[in-house]
Amino acid sequence: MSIASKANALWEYANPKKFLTTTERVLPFFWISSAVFIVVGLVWGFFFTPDDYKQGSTVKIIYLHVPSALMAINCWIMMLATSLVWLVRRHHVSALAARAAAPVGIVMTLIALATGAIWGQPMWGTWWAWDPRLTSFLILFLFYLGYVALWEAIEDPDTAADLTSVLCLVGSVFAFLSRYAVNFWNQGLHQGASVMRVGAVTGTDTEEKVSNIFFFPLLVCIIGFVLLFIALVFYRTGTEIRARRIKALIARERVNG
Amino acid sequence: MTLTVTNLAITRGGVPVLEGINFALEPGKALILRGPNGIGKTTLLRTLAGLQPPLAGVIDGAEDTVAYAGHSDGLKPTLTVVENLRFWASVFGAADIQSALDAYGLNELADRQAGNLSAGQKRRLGLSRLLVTGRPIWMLDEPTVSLDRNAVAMFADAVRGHLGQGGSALIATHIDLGLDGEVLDVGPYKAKPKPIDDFDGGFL
Amino acid sequence: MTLTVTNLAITRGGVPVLEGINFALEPGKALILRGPNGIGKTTLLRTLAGLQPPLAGVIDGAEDTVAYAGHSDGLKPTLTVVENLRFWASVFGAADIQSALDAYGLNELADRQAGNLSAGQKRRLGLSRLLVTGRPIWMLDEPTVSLDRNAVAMFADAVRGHLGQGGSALIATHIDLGLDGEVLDVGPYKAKPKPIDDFDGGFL
Amino acid sequence: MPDLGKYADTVLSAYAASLFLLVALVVLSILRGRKVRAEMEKVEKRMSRNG
Amino acid sequence: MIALLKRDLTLAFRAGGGFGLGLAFFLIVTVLVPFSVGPQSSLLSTIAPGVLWLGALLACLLSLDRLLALDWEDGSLDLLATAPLPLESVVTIKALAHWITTGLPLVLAAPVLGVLLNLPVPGFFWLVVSLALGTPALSVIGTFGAALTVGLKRGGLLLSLLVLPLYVPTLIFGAEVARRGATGMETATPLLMLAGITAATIALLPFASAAVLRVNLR
Amino acid sequence: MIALLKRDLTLAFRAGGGFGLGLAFFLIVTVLVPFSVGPQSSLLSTIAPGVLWLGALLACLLSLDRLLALDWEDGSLDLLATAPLPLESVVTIKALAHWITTGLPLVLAAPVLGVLLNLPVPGFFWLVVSLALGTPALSVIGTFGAALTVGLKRGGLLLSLLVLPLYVPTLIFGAEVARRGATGMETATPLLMLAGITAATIALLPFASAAVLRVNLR
Ligand code: HEM
Ligand SMILES: Nc1ncnc2c1ncn2[C@@H]1O[C@H](COP(=O)(O)OP(=O)(O)OP(=O)(O)O)[C@@H](O)[C@H]1O
Ligand SMILES: Nc1ncnc2c1ncn2[C@@H]1O[C@H](COP(=O)(O)OP(=O)(O)OP(=O)(O)O)[C@@H](O)[C@H]1O
Ligand SMILES: [Mg+2]
Ligand SMILES: [Mg+2]
Repeated sequence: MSIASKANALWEYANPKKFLTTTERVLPFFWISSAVFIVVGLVWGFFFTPDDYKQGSTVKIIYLHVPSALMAINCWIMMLATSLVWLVRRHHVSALAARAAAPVGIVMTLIALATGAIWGQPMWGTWWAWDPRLTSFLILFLFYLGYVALWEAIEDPDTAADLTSVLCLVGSVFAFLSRYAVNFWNQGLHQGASVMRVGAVTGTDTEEKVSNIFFFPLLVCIIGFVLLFIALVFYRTGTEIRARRIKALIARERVNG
Repeated sequence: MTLTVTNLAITRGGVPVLEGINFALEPGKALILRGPNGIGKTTLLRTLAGLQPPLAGVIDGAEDTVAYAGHSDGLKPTLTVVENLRFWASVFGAADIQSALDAYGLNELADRQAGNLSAGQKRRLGLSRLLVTGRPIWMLDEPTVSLDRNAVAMFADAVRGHLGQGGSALIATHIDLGLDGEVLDVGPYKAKPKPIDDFDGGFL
Repeated sequence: MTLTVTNLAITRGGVPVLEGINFALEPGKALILRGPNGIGKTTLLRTLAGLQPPLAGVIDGAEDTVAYAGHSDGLKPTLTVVENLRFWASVFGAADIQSALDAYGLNELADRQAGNLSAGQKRRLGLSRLLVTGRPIWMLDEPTVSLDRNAVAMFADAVRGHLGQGGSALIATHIDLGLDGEVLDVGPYKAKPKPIDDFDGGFL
Repeated sequence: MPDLGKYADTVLSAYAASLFLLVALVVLSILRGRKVRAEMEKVEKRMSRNG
Repeated sequence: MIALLKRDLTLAFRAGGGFGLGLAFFLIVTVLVPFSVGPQSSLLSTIAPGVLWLGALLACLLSLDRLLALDWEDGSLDLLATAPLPLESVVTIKALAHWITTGLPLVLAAPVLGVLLNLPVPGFFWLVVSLALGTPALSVIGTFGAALTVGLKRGGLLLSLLVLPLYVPTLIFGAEVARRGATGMETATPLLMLAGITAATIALLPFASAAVLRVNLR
Repeated sequence: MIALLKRDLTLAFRAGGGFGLGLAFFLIVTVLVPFSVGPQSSLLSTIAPGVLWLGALLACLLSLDRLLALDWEDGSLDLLATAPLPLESVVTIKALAHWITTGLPLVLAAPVLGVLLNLPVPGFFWLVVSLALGTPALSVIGTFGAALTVGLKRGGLLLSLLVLPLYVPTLIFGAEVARRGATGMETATPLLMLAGITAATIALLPFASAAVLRVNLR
């Protein structure tokens, strides 16, 4: 198969019917594997990892906090990509996928904020601080809210898809700018770095080396969250496709009558 | 400037309303659109004016040649009659508004604020805007709403004058305007439903 | 309920527009108001409906008996046809909206949002509201704007039914509705300017 | 059950809040999915009956 | 009357999540404060009660311009004025619907936003109490302002200009209650004043609003 | 194009003193701050630059919902879209008119209000500079929001929700310039960023606004 025809084969899935049948087939796999990974990761992390000498048992929160924070950002990136696809190729499924993903993103953002806030209470002595990472998450939350509110407010589905896609695009640029601005405005309390330096973060390893004890269950949780996200988005996109079809069918019935 | 419409299909709110429309509107001619309430006359005019994309078909000759007048007049209540008209004149690059004022008997209202006009007076002002656009194709959606007999006659005169200068007009109306022109009843073009197992087309 | 108007003078925006109007509207009768654009028909109807005070004269029998329908319909675009109608029904204490829906052929539009109706469909909904008010005197300002022939006939039927039940109607219009009723041309009642040395009156 | 020490409340409430949100998201998604699917079938049936 | 209330609430719901939006504005104003004054938590916790009250007031204010304007534009107000419903009850219902869709959610959300601004712990209770007591007055006063400006194009800013001075007493006492509560001082006096203002506006202002509205309908 | 600008300015003047109102709102917000946070002058002068920026932003925001809505309601936008004027220039002119009637007066009035809030002396210059540089961005971003929500009933609050997060970077850098200026720190970096944001939004956002408006008109 040539590259071009491969790409065309990919676009096939933008056909609503094909999308529905395909996802129907793969969904059970995603549901089950995501449940397995999340349960294994959380149980491993919760029951079978030691406390951190400095943070005590609170380090266990990391298994929820980091995966949800990652997914909150990735979800927006996915919405940006599907919005672009809609604007360029006008595949209905991709617009509906963006719509279906947004509430998932909101929940992920909320989980990251909630676990962070609960964690912050013992660690920093406050529920909330205007730290750049935290602040930019709050802004991301606002973008999600506005995006969903715009979808809800517009009745014509294609108009809504167009407008929300442009909002997603413009919003991404501004979210990025905000991230920079916030960094400039306040150097905060939150651990920087990447997942690869959990050890440094948890304080077990000031040399900033990987602390495998915490890292492997965390990795399992992250994989679980990714799988769950895919399952949810596939499932919810199917729902949106059907809702869209109901609307069209009813409208058509009206034209007949 | 001949407006040619070939096999046009239009949608409103995502629902196909009319399809298979074909006609040509030649300079000097008027075409009267008729059809029951809700058939899609307004939608057709908006599509032809370029305000919404067609679902299928080709519209030829409508680029930058159309002056559209819809259900609302686009008047600013705090501007006077002359100010309202002069604004549109300068947007369309016309210099003279006097003949437009004359055509609709607006001279004595010239310095009144548009918000203080009666319904029919507003409508007259709205219609006079067409005369300053300099556009050859007029697309009018129920232009004579609220007009008294006298004003309907002014309107008919204005349209005749426009046709006489080689312009053309497409007018959706339910009443008799005293204009002679071909009549297009859009009733027969009502969109037929797609088969329901057409899943992808089912989005439209 | 007879509506009696004696020596009525009315103003619009502080300017007297009509004066010396006298008429009586008896149950079962319709009175058609005619007159050129801007003469003051809308103003007269609003005054009679109690929306603005008269300059002089007496209006008798209009208290809580009038259902008014003006240029705009008072529809909420996000409510469905039925919800819009049911709201007005419950404000006026009426229980039944089905007959109103039937009278204007709105049954198949019942669950559509009012904002998605065409101009004529909206108007039909606006007029159907009159049927749920239970008020004996209807005051209608150009009720048939945007209606097609079929809908104008529905309207005429509704008015006839209302008159048949002892109601009455005062209708300002420029077109022929096919109703028989007395015609009142308000043209002759145009307010004459006051002598300019009448300083106090000059404020009006 | 591991000994969570003085931070038991913190850790448990973080888990409770997160799991609640996750479960709520999944459950609501599935409920709505079921409803919409049923409705679509209803409408399709009705339409194929009425032509 | 119930019909009107029901309709207004339905409309608020339909209009893209009615309830949520006043709230969202409140949230956003609160979030913007640290961006503008800086992130130091001690400074934030000093100004927190005042900022939250100001934010609630602005969220109320922003939703006022459509309180009557939509009904005016589409002719519903004309029709309501000729309906068998005194205008006094119309404006009261409108104010009530506004409070339910705006004031009430603000009261419920205020504690969460308090966290963002480091509101001292004892302040939470008093903030909620003062908002619960004060926001009805904001809605009633706002309805009066909306009735005053209903016929005007671009009434939005004029409305704010007219209403804001009328909001001053409510704001002063409301913020005072929250501030004293946050610093552990006694709150009886301002609380009493706040309650008095609310009771008086609810009892009297609807008459003024109805009178003004009647004039505007001419 | 000039004709449109002239018309919009005339309309703003006629609508009950267009210029004055954004200003008045700014004034009132500033005046309400001491009522809500308390009158200590040291506290006020700390938060003064931030509060003035926030007030300016809210004054801008409050006037956005009518920026395009009036033209949409009365059908002018339909007519403008079919006129020989690209929609890109229409939205640019609209933004410019909005800035002239709202942003510019705020820039001029800010020093006066600075006095009310005990703004430290070196702050005045930087406040004015930052507002002059920042408010055009606010108008342009606001026009984008207005274009997004123009067809929606009760778009007002949704508009705020959409626009406020977009205002964050401008607010942060603007307030930072004013704050640093007031405390005598160097202001070059945030000033440069602010200028960059303004330039970029003016250059790019009108295309997005026009695209979105076109979608809304159909
Ligand atoms: C509401 C408050 C908080 C929010 C919104 C928040 C947000 C985030 C975000 C966005 C990440 C980035 C994930 C990534 O890209 O890798 C993250 C990672 C992390 N957070 Fe938080 N956080 C919060 C509070 C806290 C607190 C209080 C702690 C612990 C003291 C904490 C510990 C961590 C750790 C250890 C990571 C992983 C860092 C890494 O990637 O190496 N967070 N958080
Ligand atoms: N937003 C919308 N969504 C769905 N359907 C709509 C929408 N707007 C209008 N319609 C429907 O589209 C059809 C065409 O409307 P249109 O306004 O073009 O009719 P019209 O021929 O101009 O009627 P009238 O003579 O009453 O003005 C109508 O049946 C109307 O109910
Ligand atoms: N606010 C106002 N200030 C001053 N004059 C006004 C105002 N509003 C309307 N007028 C004038 O009052 C007169 C009466 O207006 P009215 O709307 O009653 O006329 P009408 O008979 O209903 O006309 P139409 O048939 O056009 O609807 C008109 O000449 C109008 O220009
Ligand atoms: Mg029409
Ligand atoms: Mg009239």
